[in-house]
Amino acid sequence: MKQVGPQLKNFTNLKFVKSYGGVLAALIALMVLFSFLSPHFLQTNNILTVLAQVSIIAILAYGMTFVLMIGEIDLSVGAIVALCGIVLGVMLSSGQGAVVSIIIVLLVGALAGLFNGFISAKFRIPTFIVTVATMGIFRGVGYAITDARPIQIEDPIILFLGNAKLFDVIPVPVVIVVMLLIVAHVLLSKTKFGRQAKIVGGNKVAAEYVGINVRTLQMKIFMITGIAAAISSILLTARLYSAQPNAAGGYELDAIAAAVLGGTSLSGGYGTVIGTFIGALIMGVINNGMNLVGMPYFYQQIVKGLIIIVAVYIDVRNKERMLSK
Amino acid sequence: MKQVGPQLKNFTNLKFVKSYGGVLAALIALMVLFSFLSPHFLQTNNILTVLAQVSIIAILAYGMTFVLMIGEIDLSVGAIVALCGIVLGVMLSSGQGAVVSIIIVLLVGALAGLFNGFISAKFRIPTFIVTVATMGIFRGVGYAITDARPIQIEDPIILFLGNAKLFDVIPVPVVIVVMLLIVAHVLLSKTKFGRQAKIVGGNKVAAEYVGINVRTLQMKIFMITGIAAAISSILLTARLYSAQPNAAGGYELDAIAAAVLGGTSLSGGYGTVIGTFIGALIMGVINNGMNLVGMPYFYQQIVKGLIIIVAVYIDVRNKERMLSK
Amino acid sequence: GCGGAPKEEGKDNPEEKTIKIGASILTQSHPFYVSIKNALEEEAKNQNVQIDIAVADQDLNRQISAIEDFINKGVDAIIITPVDSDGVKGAIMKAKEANIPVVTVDIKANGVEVDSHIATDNFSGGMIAAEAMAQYLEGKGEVGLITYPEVQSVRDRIDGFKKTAATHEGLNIVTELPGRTREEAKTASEDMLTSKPGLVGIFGFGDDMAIAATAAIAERGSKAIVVGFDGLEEARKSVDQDNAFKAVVVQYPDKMGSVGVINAVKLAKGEAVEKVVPVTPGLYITGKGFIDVTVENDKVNLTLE
Amino acid sequence: MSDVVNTILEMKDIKKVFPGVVALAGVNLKLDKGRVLGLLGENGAGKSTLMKILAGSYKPDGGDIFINGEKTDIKGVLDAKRLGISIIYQELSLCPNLTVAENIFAMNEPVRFGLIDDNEMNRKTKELFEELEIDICPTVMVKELSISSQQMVEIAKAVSVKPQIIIMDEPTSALSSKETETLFKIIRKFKDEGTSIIYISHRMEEIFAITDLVSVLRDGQYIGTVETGHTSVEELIKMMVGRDMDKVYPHKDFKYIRDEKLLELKAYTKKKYYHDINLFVRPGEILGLYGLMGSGRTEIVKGIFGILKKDSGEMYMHGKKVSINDPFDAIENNIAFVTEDRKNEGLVLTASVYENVSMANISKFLNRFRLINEKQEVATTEKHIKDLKIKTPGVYQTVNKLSGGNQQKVVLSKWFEIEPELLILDEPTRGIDVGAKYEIYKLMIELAQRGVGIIMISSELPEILNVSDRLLVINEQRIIAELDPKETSQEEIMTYITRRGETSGPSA
Ligand SMILES: Nc1ncnc2c1ncn2[C@@H]1O[C@H](COP(=O)(O)OP(=O)(O)OP(=O)(O)O)[C@@H](O)[C@H]1O
Ligand SMILES: Nc1ncnc2c1ncn2[C@@H]1O[C@H](COP(=O)(O)OP(=O)(O)OP(=O)(O)O)[C@@H](O)[C@H]1O
Ligand SMILES: [Mg+2]
Ligand SMILES: [Mg+2]
Repeated sequence: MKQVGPQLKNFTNLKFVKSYGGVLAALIALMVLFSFLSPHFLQTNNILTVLAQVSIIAILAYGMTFVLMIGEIDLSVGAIVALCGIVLGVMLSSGQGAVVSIIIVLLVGALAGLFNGFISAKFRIPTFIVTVATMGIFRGVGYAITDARPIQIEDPIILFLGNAKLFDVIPVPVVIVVMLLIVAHVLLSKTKFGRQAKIVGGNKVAAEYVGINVRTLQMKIFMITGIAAAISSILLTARLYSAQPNAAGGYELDAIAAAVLGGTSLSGGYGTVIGTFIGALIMGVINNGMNLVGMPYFYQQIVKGLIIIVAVYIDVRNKERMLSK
Repeated sequence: MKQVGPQLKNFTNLKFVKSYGGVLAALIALMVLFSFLSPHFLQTNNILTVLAQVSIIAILAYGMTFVLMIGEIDLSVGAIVALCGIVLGVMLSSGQGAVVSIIIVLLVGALAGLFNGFISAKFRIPTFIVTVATMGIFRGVGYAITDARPIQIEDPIILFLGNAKLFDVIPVPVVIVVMLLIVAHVLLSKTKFGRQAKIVGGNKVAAEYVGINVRTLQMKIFMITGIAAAISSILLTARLYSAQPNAAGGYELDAIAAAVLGGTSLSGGYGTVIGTFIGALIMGVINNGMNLVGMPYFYQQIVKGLIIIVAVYIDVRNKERMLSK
Repeated sequence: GCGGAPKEEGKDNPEEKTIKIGASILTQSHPFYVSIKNALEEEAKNQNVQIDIAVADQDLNRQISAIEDFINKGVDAIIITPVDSDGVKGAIMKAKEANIPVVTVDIKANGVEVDSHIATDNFSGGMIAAEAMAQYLEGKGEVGLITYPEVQSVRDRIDGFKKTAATHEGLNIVTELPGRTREEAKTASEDMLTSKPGLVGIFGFGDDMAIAATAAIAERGSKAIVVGFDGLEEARKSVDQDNAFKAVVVQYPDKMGSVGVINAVKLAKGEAVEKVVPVTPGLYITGKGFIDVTVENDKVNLTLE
Repeated sequence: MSDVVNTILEMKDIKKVFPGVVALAGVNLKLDKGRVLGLLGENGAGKSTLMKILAGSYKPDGGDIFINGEKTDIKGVLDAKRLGISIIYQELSLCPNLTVAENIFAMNEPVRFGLIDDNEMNRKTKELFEELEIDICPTVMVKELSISSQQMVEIAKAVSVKPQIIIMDEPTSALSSKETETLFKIIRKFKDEGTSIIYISHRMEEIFAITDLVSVLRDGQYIGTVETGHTSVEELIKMMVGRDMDKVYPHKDFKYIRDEKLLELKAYTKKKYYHDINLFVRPGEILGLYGLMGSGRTEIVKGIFGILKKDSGEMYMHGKKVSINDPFDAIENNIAFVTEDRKNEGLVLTASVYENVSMANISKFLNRFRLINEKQEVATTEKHIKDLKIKTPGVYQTVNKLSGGNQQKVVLSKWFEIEPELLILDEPTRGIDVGAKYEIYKLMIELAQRGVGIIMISSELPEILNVSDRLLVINEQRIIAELDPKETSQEEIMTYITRRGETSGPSA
């Protein structure tokens, strides 16, 4: 925990506002708006619920931030979540303990990510295509394993991870998502590995010329995304009390949207995990707020789309203003 | 028709093989494979069916090729198809004639595209995000219009466009898809407009330096994609004898995959409509072939993913070989 | 502890406030669920209660989030058409913790007891479809299925169909292709007719699929017949016409929706309701409309003539 | 009166402010018809900014522009084009995905029946190239050309529209002497036809060879204009830097070349790139590589660095055989490589100055928890900024906002930072002003004195003759001669290259 010190002080200084000002402004604006529209919104309980709801997408989005950082994309993360969930279900129902099962699931996630990374790096196929393809493959494998049937989960440890509350207040997923936030933030912005990712995202040739093995790095990055998806799948499976082969459909787009809302560039070279977390919160607040207000679904879709556009615009404009100072 | 002459001769010379060799090889390999696996595959009737089935994705993919050419992306085309279909249904059932309805639908498609192009160009928001957002918006609007109910179509002209056969053999959608192929190909590779798109995709700074108004061009390109989606929606609506608000879900990814299979670069600057058409055929042949063989659904997903990877790999390797000669 | 806070609030003055119901429905993109949704809204108006409808878009996680949001908002009762029987358990438990009554409609919840379940039996419905198909085909011939295996209710229908089909020796299921939308179903039907020229029947798991199959058959000039499921207006009209679509298993989304609201309101007022309200599917056939059908001891009793 | 007629362009009191930087603080410029005006100034003085304003790609924050005595408002690049202003930007701006001809005729394509006439376009390009004596195939893709060829395409593109004013922003920084000659021929030809030219360069001999007048900028200020015939290098340098600089090349007072081989290549070969390369570098030695465009100098050093991996041959460091398969191996062996193409191979344009400086050596900046010590990074970067006089508002500035010469200095800092044993420099002073060049030479000599071996590629003969201790001449991907820079002359080197060209021509 000690090494976290240096950047925690960022929270109090101007750099923090500078880096996250736009997206934070958007988040706060939304929260103010919804607290006017619904008396239930600002209750502690509801805020914690939003955090717990957001945890699954947020963890996926942390992983996505790494891939986007190197200028690549991973559309298969939703499918990896589903596949990992199924593996967890199969392991548990075949009598394995929770710890062993979790290790295996993390391994499966890492392998799925490695597969993406390897195929794209080795055969020089755009990651968009590789992961569109593996999206089908991983989902197909997940369906095939259980013949598309869900598997019920009764393991207390797994259920604890997804549903319990610490001190009867703080949902365990919230604790996990915050811990992972710190780990991922340090990894991306404070380690050699993270810096290399940024360099690769900025200029692949220059990265190679300073001795970075771009292909190996890409494989590692996709493994991180896979592991993030695996962790996500454990929380989701617990939350659903079952492993669902059709779970997490379209979550890849939500994860990407969260990262981009948080200021991560789709073309690589820019991005922060903290921004991504705030982005995920924005998405969660939108969903929760509109549900509380009782907005009809069609309009929810429309409003959500509009809010995403406005939020990204605030961030883009804010960055430009900051630069021009 | 006269101006089509010059590039038609490409069909017979080496340049054609050079440009499309990899993807053509993949298509032929697949066709040989399936003709061994199913006696029904190579029947004229089935080939025409595949072409008709493919027409909807192919037309979308033509439009997508233009967007990808300038280094942007449009994830909202599926939603535009659904929205346009609904508009068509509403127009027809409110007693408008087919011609008026078609014009209005094309206009709606163009406007939807313009909205994408305008928002992204004007506010400098990545098109990935804008179109993820408008995907929700357009679908939401479509649902809201009919309250999620399909609208039956009985107009003979519309049904003719989607279902009739010329000389009792060639499906009308096939004729349309081939005609649009020629138009789109000429537009992209033979006109100043297409050249500007290529310049923008190759180097945005250089494009500005030679006096191209990148923003205006981007808006026009998104309008083209929107119009392609509108045309696609007419054929789809006719094919389904009804306007379906949930139609064309996920078609954006199929369209992108078709374009990339056909050699279009996701980062802009490279791409041909003919390649895209071949890419769409590959996708259609995979779907049809596996259906004919009666492969179970889960395995279809897996196999489709693998085939996409292999096909793109063949194309990538082929291009490298061509360059090193 | 803290979890109890909203329940007090929700229960404050039930007599004074208008009752608030939260409903989470599986999807909005199938006409069947649109009908349920409309019935919910209509009945809520009749009962003079407020209803919020959240659409899960077939995403269980989204459904659970919506239920959590209903709990936080302090609704008086929750109606769910579950995305998945097993997976919805956690959310229902949360509602129960908050003392909010839960009604399930169309699909049941496993592993947790709800206050009322308005049941359609998809499995029996599948059996009825198979029996109708068998009788039209005189018990023999090659049949194809259009499926959507990711969805529980569809799996149940297909399983029921297969079970009854197996009792007719001459009836063979020779192909099963996915068709999740009308478009996919049409492609699937075309490809079925190409690869199995001897096909005499297609079962579509929903109205869209049956209508798509009917169109494909007409275009091909095939002799095959179609049996469908859901039986909303468009499908019944098509059955009435002279085409391949011969019979459709009919569910009653209107009835299910309105009973759901009625029971939810009663529960919110603290009144007793039936734990299970069975809604048996009907059968609608060409030339006759609705006919009598019963399912007893795994046997379907119906006569077409 | 005649003065008014002859003055084709006048810029008055032009101002331009960027975030944190006043790029131009009221600059004047006057250009006469049919003359070549040199524009001089240190890196970051504002030359390119002024030219971009003239070309319509920047909007000025103040000032007026007069063309043929008429006040003109240049709102965009199209306005500038219409006024007959044509520009070769400092940074290459071609489309890699288009052919040479397509680039030259971008937005200007010949059309038949509303469609682009490719044959006509290729034919016209061929004609243009014949007229300009450029030897490049019009139908080849630009991404397949070397930088120097791309630069020639840029030049051809700029002159193809027959403009009345041509701006050339460091056109020769990527050219070798032979192509520079071609360029000068082109300039003279257009000048004779009455075209006016603004010529920016940091190479003094070029300024004296081609310009009629020279205007000087310093820190965004206009310093003055002098006639080339009536000035001297010393005077121009004084105008540029604001103080006297007695010499351009530092003295190599005490040479310290150890008599051992730091690096030795034996029969290094890669098919199609370099053949039978035998060379060595001693600690403390500066080895110059000279050759014409396309001679393969870059390929040889890319071979050493593991980018264009050899097919056969051996490499020794300190007499020990080493195998270098990629840049990582090279860096492990303490080799650094400043590439010639800073934009594509050297910089992460979207990253900050300090991230660029530390990127080759990030391991040095880790604290005991293996986390990056940003403070140390910043401090180190600030030292480099001081040493090389990098003009930037701060270490956090993104590199794409720096002037070309300052970007080059960032690349140099990056590699100086790893404290290599062997430093390879491919055109290291490209785009760098005289003052900074001096600093760089001094740094090179300091490194050499500490025992570092240096390989330097340069297309500037005076530079290579003054700085290197030993000189290898490269032609057609082979070493053809080894010379002592003290003993040889420009003429001797050129005869080697051309003689070789004549004799080997038919046999190759
Ligand atoms: N887009 C920009 N944003 C911010 N600052 C800029 C931008 N472009 C140039 N500058 C700054 O303006 C100043 C002038 O830059 P300019 O490119 O005109 O210099 P130059 O004289 O051409 O130098 P060089 O000889 O290195 O090419 C520099 O300090 C540079 O950092
Ligand atoms: N990426 C590439 N693809 C194909 N050919 C290339 C590539 N890079 C360089 N070449 C070719 O290799 C040859 C030598 O390249 P290059 O011009 O870089 O050598 P050089 O001696 O360093 O010259 P200079 O640095 O003056 O340009 C040229 O003919 C060039 O066209
Ligand atoms: Mg400059
Ligand atoms: Mg070179």
